[in-house]
Amino acid sequence: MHEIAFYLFAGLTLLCGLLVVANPFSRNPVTSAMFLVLCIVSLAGLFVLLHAFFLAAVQVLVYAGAVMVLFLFVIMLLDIKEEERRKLRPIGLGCGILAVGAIGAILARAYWYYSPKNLAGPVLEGSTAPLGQVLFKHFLLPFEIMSLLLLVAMVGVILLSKKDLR
Amino acid sequence: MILELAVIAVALGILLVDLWTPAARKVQLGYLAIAALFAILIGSFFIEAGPNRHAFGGSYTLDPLALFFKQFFIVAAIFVLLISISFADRIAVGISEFYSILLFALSGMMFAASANDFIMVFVSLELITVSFYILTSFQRSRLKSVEAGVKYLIVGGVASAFMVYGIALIFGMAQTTNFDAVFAAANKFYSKPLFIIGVVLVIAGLAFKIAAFPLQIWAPDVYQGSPAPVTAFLAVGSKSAGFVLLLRMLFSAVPEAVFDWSQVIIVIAALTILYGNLCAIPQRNLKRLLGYSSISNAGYLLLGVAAASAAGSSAVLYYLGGYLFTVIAAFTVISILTRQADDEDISIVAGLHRRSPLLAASLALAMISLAGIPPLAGFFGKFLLLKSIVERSASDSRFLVLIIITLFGVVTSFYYYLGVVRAIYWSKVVPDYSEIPLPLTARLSLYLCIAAILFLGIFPNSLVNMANAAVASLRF
Amino acid sequence: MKVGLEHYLIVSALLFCIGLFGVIARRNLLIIYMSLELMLNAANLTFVALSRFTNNINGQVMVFFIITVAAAEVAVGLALIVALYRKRQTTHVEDLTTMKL
Amino acid sequence: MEQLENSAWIVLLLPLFSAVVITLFTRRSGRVSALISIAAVLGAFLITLGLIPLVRQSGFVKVPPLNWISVGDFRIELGLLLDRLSMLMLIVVTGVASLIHIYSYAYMKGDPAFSRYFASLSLFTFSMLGIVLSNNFFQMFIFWELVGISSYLLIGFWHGKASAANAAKKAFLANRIGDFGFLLGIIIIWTLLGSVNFDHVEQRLITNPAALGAFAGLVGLLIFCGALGKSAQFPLHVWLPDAMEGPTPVSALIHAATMVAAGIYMLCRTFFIYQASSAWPEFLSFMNGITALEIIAWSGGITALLAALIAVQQNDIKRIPAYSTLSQLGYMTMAVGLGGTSAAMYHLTTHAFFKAMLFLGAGSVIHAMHHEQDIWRMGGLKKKMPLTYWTFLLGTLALAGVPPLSGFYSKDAILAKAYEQHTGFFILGLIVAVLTTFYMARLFIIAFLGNGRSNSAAHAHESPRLMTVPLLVLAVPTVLAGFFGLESYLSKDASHAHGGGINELLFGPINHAPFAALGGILAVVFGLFLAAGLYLNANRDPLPLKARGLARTLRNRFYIDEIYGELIDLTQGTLARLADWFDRWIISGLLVRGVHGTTEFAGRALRLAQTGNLQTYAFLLAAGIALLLLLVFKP
Amino acid sequence: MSILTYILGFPLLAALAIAFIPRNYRFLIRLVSLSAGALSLLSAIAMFVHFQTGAAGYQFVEKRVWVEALRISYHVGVDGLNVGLVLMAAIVAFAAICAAYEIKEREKEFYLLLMIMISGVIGTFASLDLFFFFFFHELALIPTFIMIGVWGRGEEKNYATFNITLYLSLGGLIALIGLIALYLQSGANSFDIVEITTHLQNTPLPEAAQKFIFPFLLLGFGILVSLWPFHTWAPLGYGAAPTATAMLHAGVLKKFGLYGLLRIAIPLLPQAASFWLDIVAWLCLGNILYCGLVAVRQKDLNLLVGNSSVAHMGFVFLGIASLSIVGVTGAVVIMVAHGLLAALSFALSGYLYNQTGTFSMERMGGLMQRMPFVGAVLIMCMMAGCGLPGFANFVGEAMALFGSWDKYKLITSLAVWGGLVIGAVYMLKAIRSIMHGPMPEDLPATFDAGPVRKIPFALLITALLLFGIFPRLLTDKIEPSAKGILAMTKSKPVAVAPLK
Repeated sequence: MHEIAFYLFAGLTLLCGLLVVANPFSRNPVTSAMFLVLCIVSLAGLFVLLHAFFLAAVQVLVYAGAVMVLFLFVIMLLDIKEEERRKLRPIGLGCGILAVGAIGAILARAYWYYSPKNLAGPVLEGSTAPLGQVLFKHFLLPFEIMSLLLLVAMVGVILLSKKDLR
Repeated sequence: MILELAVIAVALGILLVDLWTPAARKVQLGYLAIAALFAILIGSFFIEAGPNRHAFGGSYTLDPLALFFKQFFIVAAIFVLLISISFADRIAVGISEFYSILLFALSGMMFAASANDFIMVFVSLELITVSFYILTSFQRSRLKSVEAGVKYLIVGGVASAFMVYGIALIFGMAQTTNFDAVFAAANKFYSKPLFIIGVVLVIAGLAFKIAAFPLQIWAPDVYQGSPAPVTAFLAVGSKSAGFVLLLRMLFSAVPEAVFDWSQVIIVIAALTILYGNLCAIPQRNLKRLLGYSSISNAGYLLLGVAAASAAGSSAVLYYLGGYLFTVIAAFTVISILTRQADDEDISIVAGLHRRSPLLAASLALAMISLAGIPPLAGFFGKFLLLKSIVERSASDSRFLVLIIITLFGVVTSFYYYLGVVRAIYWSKVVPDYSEIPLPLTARLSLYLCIAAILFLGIFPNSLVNMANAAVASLRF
Repeated sequence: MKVGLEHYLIVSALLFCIGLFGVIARRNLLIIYMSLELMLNAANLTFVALSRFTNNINGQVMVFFIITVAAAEVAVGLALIVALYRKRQTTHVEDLTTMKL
Repeated sequence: MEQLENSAWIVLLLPLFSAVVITLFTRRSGRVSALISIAAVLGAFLITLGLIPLVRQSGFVKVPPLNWISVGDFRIELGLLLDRLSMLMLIVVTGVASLIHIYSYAYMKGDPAFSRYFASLSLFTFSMLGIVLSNNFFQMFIFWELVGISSYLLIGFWHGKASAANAAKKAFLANRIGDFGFLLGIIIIWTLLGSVNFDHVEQRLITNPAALGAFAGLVGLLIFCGALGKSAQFPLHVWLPDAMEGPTPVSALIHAATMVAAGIYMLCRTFFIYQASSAWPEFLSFMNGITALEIIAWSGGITALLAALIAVQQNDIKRIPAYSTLSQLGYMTMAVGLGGTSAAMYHLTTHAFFKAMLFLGAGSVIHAMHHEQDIWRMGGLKKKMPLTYWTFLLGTLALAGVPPLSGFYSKDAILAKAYEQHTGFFILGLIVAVLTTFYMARLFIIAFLGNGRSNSAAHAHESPRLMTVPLLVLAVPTVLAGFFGLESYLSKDASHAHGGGINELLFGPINHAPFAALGGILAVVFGLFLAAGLYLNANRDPLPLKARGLARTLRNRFYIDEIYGELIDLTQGTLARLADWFDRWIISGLLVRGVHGTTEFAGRALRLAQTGNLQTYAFLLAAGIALLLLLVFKP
Repeated sequence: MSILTYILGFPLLAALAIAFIPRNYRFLIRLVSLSAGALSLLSAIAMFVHFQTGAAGYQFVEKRVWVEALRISYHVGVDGLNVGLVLMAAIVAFAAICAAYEIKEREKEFYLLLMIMISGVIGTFASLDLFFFFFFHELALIPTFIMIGVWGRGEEKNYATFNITLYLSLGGLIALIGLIALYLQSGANSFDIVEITTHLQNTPLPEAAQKFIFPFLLLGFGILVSLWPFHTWAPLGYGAAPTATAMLHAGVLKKFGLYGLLRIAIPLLPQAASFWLDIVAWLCLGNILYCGLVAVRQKDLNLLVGNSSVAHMGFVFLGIASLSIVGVTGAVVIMVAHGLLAALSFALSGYLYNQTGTFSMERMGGLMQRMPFVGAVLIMCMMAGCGLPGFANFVGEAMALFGSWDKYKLITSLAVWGGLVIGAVYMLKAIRSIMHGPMPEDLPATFDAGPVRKIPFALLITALLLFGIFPRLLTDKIEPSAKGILAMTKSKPVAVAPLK
């Protein structure tokens, strides 16, 4: 059951991820955005499999709910058409694949052979209470910095996107 | 902690006061900020720092290193604010927001100076980075500024993705994110590939901040596009924040004994030096030139890191101290010059010695100090850095190669730094000889910088002692 | 085959690479941005998996922060893209080469 | 006594003092300068005369030296060496110099650089006295060089004239080539023997003749190089004829009487090193069996013959005596090479007097002819300038070696030595004697006898008294020097001295080596008749018609100057061009500019990566990270 | 305070004062500079006179801790080796200030830079601390750069400026690496030369360490002294430099590398030195013969002088390489003598350039008639340059040659040729084409030096003659110090000590 769910969600995540960046049928940003939503939701599924229920919820809420809406909003606002099919540079693409492939190969190989085997196993139950405890005790400072970050982002976004120039 | 809180309070205060300040006087909020920062700076000298002063479960530390950098950042911010005040007329919207975001970035840097936990590293870095995304594109009526912002954003995003990924790996192996705990667990994951990959990815993420290989490529574009005060702050503050994090991570979480990361740093340093110096040779845009120069300086600074010794780290601190004033002086001049001519080509400095001897002397001194020639601060910094790697070279021939590359880089850098000096003092074509009016703030900033460059070059003793004391809490 | 830590990690690695590839290959800033989100999400998956298998909640805290940062970055990024679009009527990176060499 | 010895220092320093005073203070006033200079050299001469008894008594006076440099083993003590040899030379130098100073006062009158002339002349006198009085190799080298520079200054006195400037340069360079050997020789002597003092070196060589080891022969040759340059011996003889571009009194002083004799003097002074073994270092092993002295003798012989031949076809009233000087110096060198140092010194002394007289006579003629030097434009000067005529005649005869003039005795001494040592040299000597008589007679006949061939010859008149008096004074030793048996004065063992009376003095040569004396006299007679037959009443030189090629070759000095020109151009010139080319194109071009260009090119190439396109950036940073990962993790 | 501090302090004070004098007070600026130079010179003469010949150790010492953490101290003092050099530097400095008379625009900057350069130049030779030794040398780098750039002449000025600056900085940096390595390896934990020397006398460096450090020092110093084949910067740079700069640089600053070799590299790293000096001896032929021949071909007076100055450096290298007391003493004498000579040569060529407007010797000629004083000085200068006795150069060169024949027979023989013959060829050529012969018609009106402008020439030529006629003024002082250095080269290292 766990295995089936894993392969389902994992496959879906990867497929959707791929369709975000390299959709052979559509180069429309909206399509990409929709697949990103799908990708994120299936990722949330993986989170659930890993018993990180709170994070799964946050993932769906923040990403699928807020971030993606923002994306779509901007796409609509700017009325961006389908990405023009400009000439692909095969050398550039090849190099890109090579570089990415190298990183991917290194990571995958390292994971496959060197993942820690002597761990406790899938034990952590990601219930919300301990998470909150750690967050507000141990990591209160980063949490507060996050609030600053959001403030800065807010101020910045207003400044950058306000239409009239005072 | 009180220092950061004070800075944040000032930043918030400015945002608030802005509401009741008439538009014409908003620029003067800068003086308020400077006064406040100055008070904080003075206050910082009464704060006691010690190796065991931790907070929040060890994720925040206030050791001498942290305090040193906090003071460093405050000084940098004061100077950047000084430049900003005279730069204000070129910012279309929200000068007070500009100030406050600067201050938020400052607080991020100050948090970074104290970060003792990978989560803190990430969070404080993001605070700095996001602030800079905004600052960089603050002149949004200029396409270049926005373009710089976008580039900074994308490259920064990739960098933080890599860093986060690296942190994840380190976390997985060490089962903790706290530096001290990672260090304590060092034996457990000794030479585990995943851990090593994690560390390399974090180094890469920090390389973005310090503009070093492999994430140096944004620097010239962003330096060119950003408003001059922001570029100055990027060059001084952001880079130093990267270095304090690098030093702290490498020397308190992952000492060299865990794995031989010096190989990585050596390669990064060598490539950074080569890239920065070589690319700068044909460069004619002043700000872009300083962008490349910033890359090469990151390379020199990495020498001190690569040396993996107390001498090396204190050399990094000293060098940054000199670099601060040098870069500020250069950008003060550039920000004034670019106001005069809406052009950043090197030819705008032609005849500067007639138009404004002070500007000419400041820029020339800055360039000479960057080139590392006595009796200026840059020389002593380079001297210390070289000393730290020569120390290693006797037993390790990789450092010998590094020395040779460094020498090559330094000599190459003479070419373009002195090219600026030449442009100032003996250009063939001088477009005009009109005098350049100097705002008082700029004058003040230049005098202070010149004094500091000379002082640090001629009497390095005090800063050396401070730097030595500051690095004492690191583990080598 | 029993699904273990390495499976999750490999999925994350692949997702990360897909994201990275998107950044490299795509020209539209918005899609590049989405690819960046993919990369961050890959990191998230790593954290969650490692957190579960090492019995350490700190990983989840980190994910929490990453999601927040991603949101903030997206906000700023999109604002920038809007500002850019207003100036230049484009979201293509190839058009962003006024500064080079 | 002590003061008397130290007065040698005064002899040496008086001319220097005069030179310095003139240079610093009296540059503006020529008369004062001249008087100072003349007074100084006369003073030196008088003190020298006063010193004679001192040397006569003890034979060898050592003046306490000054410690000039003392570093490790390198101790240079400037000292004065007064013995018979240097005393003789001292008399010659101060004596001739005094006369020439006086002569110059008249000859150079009206020259704008009168003071400079006398300053240079004083400097020269000082340097020459320095050579004479030196007690060690190093000091001698110092004055050797100073003589070189003062001769340079005097030859190039009329430096506005290109030919004079070139001649000065040539003289200095030729001397420098010789000095190269001289200095190297001194260096080797010092390195091997640890001292440069003449007496120390001599002592060391006496106690251990093999002290110089394999370098003995080489050292001898190297030291001889110095003489080669200064005494203008083949192959470094080319500068001397050109040096006649200088004022005539200078030619008389430097290039006839004193400086060119310095080489001979030096060889005699350092003769002890030739008595050591003549071994050669390995790379010169083909020289084994040949002694340095043989080479010296051959060099002298060749010079004597060559110069005499060339003199036969010269038409310049100064160049003929100049080549004659070369030839006579060759004689002396040959004598040294054959071991006859006293003969050489003997000839040197007599030659100094009569050659100076000849030059001064020539100067008088030139002065009278308004600087006309071509003998074919003279003639009939006998009546116009009787004093000059008679003294010139005396000099010619002395040079030719007509008994009982001094030249006969000294030349005979050399011929006798040659006869005793080596028949080849004897025959060579005889041929040169014939030629000497021939060319001098030719000069004399053309210039003084017959009728005037030009306007200036017709209007010539006798020179002023200040010029003729020195001529007359010089005539005295020309006639008498032979009678004093200077040769014996020189030899160190007193037993060799003449015991006999006037008879022995006059006919000594014939008694000792009758064949040599006879041969000498016959050569003179033969030469005289040849010249008289060809040139009496001749208006043009008949020789070029009779032996066209030979004459042209002679007139062109065997093309030696041209050959040297080509040779120098071929060697040093080519090397210099090569070095310059290499410097310009390889070192500063290919290497320096190459490194510079490559760096700049690398920069321009590398920054192409900075395309401004984010896609490129993303790719590059991914590749960079991949590189770093590969560095630490090898899959 | 030591008199040395005064000697190098006066110019620095003058520089400071000039910085505050308004730029149109030209006379005052000149006066301040001249009086600072004169005070320096007088102090230097006083120091030279009061120097106790043969006394052990250093004299006129002053030591102040500067950076305690690194044990860097401001430490000045003289022994026989550098007392002459300091005096020579002060003489040349004063002459250079006089020669700066030719500068007619932006005097303030020029004199300011000149004074900084002078104090750097003097400080270099007075320093007894590795750091300051280097520091003072580099202090002169930027003034040199700007002075050549702004007040320099010739078409290739820009290239020459950068060429010389980059070359010198490269040499300086390489030497710096060597100095740092020496500091680190010596174990004395101090930059103080005296302390390092005493420490290494007791515990010499292991051979491996010496072999590591010496090449850096040799290469760095070699570049700075224009050792063949790293010499091309010198003629080019000096050719473009204004007179005063060329005088100071060619005369004094260039001796930095030689002094460094003698004071530091050779006594402290004797084993490595004995290996490398054989190579240096061969390279010095590159200077003496090769650069001499290059000089022969030059048509530009400044290039000729520049190349000849490079050629002269060969004798110093030869003397040093001989490692004999005579050779080393001779080398130091040449350093002093050549300093004066080079300064004089450049002063003369600068004067001629000012008068004729050209450096091309083909366009000059017969100037002796117009300028007897300058002509006489030029002839004396050229003669000193080809080693005429009476001038200090002869003493030095002769001693270097005497000292080295035993060790390098062929090289010395060739060097004698280079010194006596090749040197004479180009020097005479210069005299011939500038001073002698007929005067070209298109030459502008030229004048002999007036009384004021005679001062630098007279000063330098007097000094040359003084040391040439009374060489013991120098040699007696040098010998004991040179002996000390040579004694150190005989010391043997500890058998096999591992590297730190």
